[in-house]
Amino acid sequence: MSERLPRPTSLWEYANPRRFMAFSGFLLPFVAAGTVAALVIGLVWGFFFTPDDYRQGSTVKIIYIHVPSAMVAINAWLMMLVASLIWLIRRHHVSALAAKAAAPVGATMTLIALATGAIWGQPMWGTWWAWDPRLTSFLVLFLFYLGYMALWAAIENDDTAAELTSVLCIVGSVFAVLSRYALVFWNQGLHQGASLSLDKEENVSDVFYWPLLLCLAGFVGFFVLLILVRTRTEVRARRMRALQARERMT
Amino acid sequence: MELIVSDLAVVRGGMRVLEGVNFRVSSGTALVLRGPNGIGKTTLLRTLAGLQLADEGAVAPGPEAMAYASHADGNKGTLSVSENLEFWASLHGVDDISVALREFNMEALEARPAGSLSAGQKRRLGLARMAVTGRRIWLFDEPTVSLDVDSVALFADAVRRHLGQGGLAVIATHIDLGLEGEVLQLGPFKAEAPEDHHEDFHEAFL
Amino acid sequence: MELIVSDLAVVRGGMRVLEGVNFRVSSGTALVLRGPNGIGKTTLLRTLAGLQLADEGAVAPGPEAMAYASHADGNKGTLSVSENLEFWASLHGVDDISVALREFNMEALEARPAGSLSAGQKRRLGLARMAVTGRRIWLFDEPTVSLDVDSVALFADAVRRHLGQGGLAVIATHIDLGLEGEVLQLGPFKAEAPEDHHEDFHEAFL
Amino acid sequence: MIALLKRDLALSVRAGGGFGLALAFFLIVVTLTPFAVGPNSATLSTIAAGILWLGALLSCLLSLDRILALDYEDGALELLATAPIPMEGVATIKALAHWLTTGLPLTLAAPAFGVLLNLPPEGFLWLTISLAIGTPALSVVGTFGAALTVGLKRGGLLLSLIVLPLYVPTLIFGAEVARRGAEGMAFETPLALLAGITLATVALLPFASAAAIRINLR
Amino acid sequence: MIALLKRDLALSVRAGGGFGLALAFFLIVVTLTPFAVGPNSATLSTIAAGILWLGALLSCLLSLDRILALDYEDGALELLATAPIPMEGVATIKALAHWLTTGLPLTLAAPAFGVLLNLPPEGFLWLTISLAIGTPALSVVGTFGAALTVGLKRGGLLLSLIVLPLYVPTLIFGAEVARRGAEGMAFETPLALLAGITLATVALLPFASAAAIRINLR
Amino acid sequence: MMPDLGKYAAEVLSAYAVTIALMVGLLVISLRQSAKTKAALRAVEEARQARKAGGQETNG
Ligand code: HEM
Ligand SMILES: Nc1ncnc2c1ncn2[C@@H]1O[C@H](COP(=O)(O)OP(=O)(O)OP(=O)(O)O)[C@@H](O)[C@H]1O
Ligand SMILES: Nc1ncnc2c1ncn2[C@@H]1O[C@H](COP(=O)(O)OP(=O)(O)OP(=O)(O)O)[C@@H](O)[C@H]1O
Ligand SMILES: [Mg+2]
Ligand SMILES: [Mg+2]
Repeated sequence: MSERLPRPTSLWEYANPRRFMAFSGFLLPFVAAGTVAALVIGLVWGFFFTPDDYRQGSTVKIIYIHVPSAMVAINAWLMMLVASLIWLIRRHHVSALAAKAAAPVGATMTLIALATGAIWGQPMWGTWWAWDPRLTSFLVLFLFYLGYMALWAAIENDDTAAELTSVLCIVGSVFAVLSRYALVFWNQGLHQGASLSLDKEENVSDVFYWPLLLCLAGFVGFFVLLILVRTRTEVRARRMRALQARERMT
Repeated sequence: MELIVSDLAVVRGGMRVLEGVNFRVSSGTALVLRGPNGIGKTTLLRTLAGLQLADEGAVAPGPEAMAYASHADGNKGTLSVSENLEFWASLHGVDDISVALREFNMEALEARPAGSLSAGQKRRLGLARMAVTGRRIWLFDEPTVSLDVDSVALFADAVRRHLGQGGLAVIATHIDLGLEGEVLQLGPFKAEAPEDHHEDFHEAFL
Repeated sequence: MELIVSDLAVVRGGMRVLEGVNFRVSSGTALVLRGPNGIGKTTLLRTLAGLQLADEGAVAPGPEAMAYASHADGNKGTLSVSENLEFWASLHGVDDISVALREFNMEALEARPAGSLSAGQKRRLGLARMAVTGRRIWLFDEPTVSLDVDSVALFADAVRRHLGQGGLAVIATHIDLGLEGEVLQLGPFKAEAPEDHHEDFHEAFL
Repeated sequence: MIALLKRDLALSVRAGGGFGLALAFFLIVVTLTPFAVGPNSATLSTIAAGILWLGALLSCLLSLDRILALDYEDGALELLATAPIPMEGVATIKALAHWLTTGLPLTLAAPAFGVLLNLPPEGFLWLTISLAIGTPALSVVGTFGAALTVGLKRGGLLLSLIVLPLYVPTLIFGAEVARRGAEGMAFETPLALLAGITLATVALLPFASAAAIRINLR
Repeated sequence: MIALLKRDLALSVRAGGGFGLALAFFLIVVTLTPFAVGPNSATLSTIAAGILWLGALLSCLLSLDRILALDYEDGALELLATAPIPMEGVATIKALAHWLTTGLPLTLAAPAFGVLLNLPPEGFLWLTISLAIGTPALSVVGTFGAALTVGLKRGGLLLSLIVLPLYVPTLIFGAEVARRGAEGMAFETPLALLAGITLATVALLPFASAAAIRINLR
Repeated sequence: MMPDLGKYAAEVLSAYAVTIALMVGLLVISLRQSAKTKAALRAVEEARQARKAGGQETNG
């Protein structure tokens, strides 16, 4: 796997497992370094060097983990959806494996958002949990992650699993959006609206803004890093199974 | 009418098992597939029947001309023998099940629930289903498992009659059916383990 | 040691299928059961194994001397070949599975999950289980289904070795195993349809 | 297609076919609820509509694995795939048969069970209507889940895990209609949304189910 | 016997073995309840203990058909019957394995789910204790039901139907302990009764299960 | 060094602790799996290479 490859002529060629391994191997250290830097600086800045909020007190510091993890959790599902579509349409095995690799990361992020939110809710709303639409749709998202992972785990044949989980991911996405609207209809919530929008009026005050952005970058980096590592693992495992199957044949 | 298989490659569990399979079976003849366990007989038949896609090559005519009898018979234990047959017949737009019952000597069992049949009787019911599909090409996967000698003869007769009416049949089996017809040994078509082409890695991880 | 079946009657689905079955098999010999589909071979073997009660008659010795290999192998697809065998071995208080693995040529497959074996290999695993029961009397119900010629020979060898060590075997099969041993045709023992005894009415509703 | 529907219905009313089991399960869940939450009748009547919907959903769920798994195991599904009838048709008929044997009886029986839970009198009509409109979606979505898991042995629990999150919108709107109906509030919006979900799933999901079945048979 | 227990545990944690599915199902039932009965937190906290018990019971129920059916289908149960180990032992081990893979994780996870339903803080301890004492009975009774239905194809729904009435006493006392615990009332009597039921079923039911298995194999 | 977290110290600290535990846990699991499959794949490839070399010797 170490010899030189011809230059890729199209973006899709990165979906070749070998090229993916080469490219991701090259990328990994940079992503790791960037992630560590962003996370450490962002969290340290946020935790040690930002003032308390006049209403929320020191709990405002939870925002530096809560918001990034929530955002990554949602976008991880989006990434799985895209990867599933690529697999179904262009049949690139690596994208199916990337979707598989993303699920546990997304689920963990969802769990982090839920846990930090719950911990934050106790002082702010006086309760760990309320059936607020945003909170609830996160719980539902968590359920989707669980079902998706369970389906991957239950099917033995790799290609069948890839196909079926892709179908589930697409149908599930539609239902996730539906659930979100159903939930908004069902109960009006406690949770604050968007505070990180581009139009500055609604944004959190500037003291919190920059460290939050850094943390966000850190979490995204963490996500990318783990996707790379886990997809590489999946590619290797896949190759190993293929080799073993071939041995069986001969 | 002719069944033409050209340059067919079939996959199972993500691996090619057979490749370069070429044969023709013409109206009125039967082809017997032979080969050791695991060579890919079942896989080949499933590909012919259109249940899985060919990795390469072509089969003509398409699946709509084929009737496939797999290991499993697909009959419902709580329905009677004739109800089972009638169901398949009406799915295929065939009206009459009495011929099928007669050919496979199931007339006495007609009203029995299929679940109470012995292994061999169940098998006969599964085979009788082929006669109500109204299709020209019959594909059998080890049709004689758990049949006794008389029933094997009965089966051979039914196939012969089908051939006589211009049908054709492809039968995978380990035993001798007493059917005249060509024999195809699948051994020589066993797929080569792919070499370590670096280009191949991108699709099959090999 | 001897297996003595005296005047046995066996029932299936509430009906007697065989009656008046008498035979003896002595140490070192095998008995092959033959008969058309539905005559009651499976039922007889299950009765010998103690899985169902005899309607009449007796079997000596009792089920604790018998190891029974039915149609189904009872192996778990997610456990490896050796885990499967070790489980049965430890249930029967046997320590060593290496002999069984060797006899059925499973050594190369030892670490493979049982679910990934081909039909014939699965069957061999099911048969290898018999060798880790440590029991003297082996009962087989169509042991060679889906085995190719080589594996059938392997099976015959294993049975022969068992017989050589003073064991005995009863085998129901439709094919020729290449095993020396007596053959028992079950046809003559087919149960008569009971007559309309009014006294019997309260017993069997017949 | 009619032949398939007739066969499926015949199978489910024959011995061991499971017709009526969903109803019985529903009855049991409804009966157990007061044991679990206590017999206070005010509490019960607040939660009655919800529990009835939840019970209907769960008993629907429990019969899902019969939709396709039996046919898969005995090989009939493969044979259906080679028969001259599109897989989408098979998926639709299977869902329809499931609804006729579970959703419909549940809908008809729900008012009777409502009595057990002190459902307010105004609630009966809207409970029935919401179930009548919502249960077809449960069957269709369930068929999709069954199609995804049909290759798996005893996939029942996994099937539930996959299907339940997909039931969320139907459950929310269905229970909302029933609850608002019982409390005399406006329920047009959730009713319209419920009907919309049912129509959309019935129209679109059979394609996904058929694709999943084909993949599983491959 | 130890070999059997080890095998069963190994099977359930291997891929496709379904360990964790019961827990996920529990989570889903708990999540769906508010969708059905509405988000009002006062209502939820009244019914929390009951719903948690009901959810635990249902997720236990759904995994019952794996206890024996898989072994029956692949022939392992027949072979176990001919092995030198009493059928009562098999029934006990199967129930134990089921409890270790469902009842125990459910018990440990229940407090976390209690948060979702606004269970009053005093309730957590007694919910856990009541589940710890009660779930073994659920497994043993469930094994009995599984033994009764083991010969049937996809007998899942029938199994539920047979088992649910047998679960009633356990559910009543278990939920009662949890509810009274949550409300700070005296709960010694139901607790004693719950423990009594568990002890009695554990001691006696395996004999009935063994008999049922033997009859079904015949 | 430690900022004064006031009366919410427990909440803030436990939120950070949970997050770090989950993230580090996932990272460790991923890395461990990665190392394992890497080693396993290498073993398989080497065995294959060895067999190939051996096979060629007997052939030639
Ligand atoms: C278990 C409880 C909670 C969950 C599941 C949760 C979930 C979420 C989600 C999904 C987002 C949206 C991220 C995005 O899309 O941008 C978010 C953002 C946010 N949450 Fe929470 N949350 C919870 C509790 C809380 C609490 C108690 C507070 C504070 C009082 C809080 C404050 C915020 C803030 C300030 C944002 C940023 C809003 C934005 O930029 O969009 N959350 N949370
Ligand atoms: N589920 C599966 N996953 C992976 N490989 C499989 C699977 N089933 C079968 N195979 C492999 O595919 C190959 C072809 O199997 P197939 O069932 O077509 O063989 P066959 O010729 O029908 O054998 P038999 O005579 O035993 O029925 C075998 O080498 C087998 O090991
Ligand atoms: N579940 C059942 N209920 C009622 N009758 C049955 C049942 N199973 C089998 N039978 C009947 O019992 C008789 C004996 O069946 P058995 O399976 O013992 O036959 P067999 O000799 O093993 O046949 P084969 O060679 O086909 O395996 C048959 O006539 C059959 O019809
Ligand atoms: Mg085959
Ligand atoms: Mg038999």
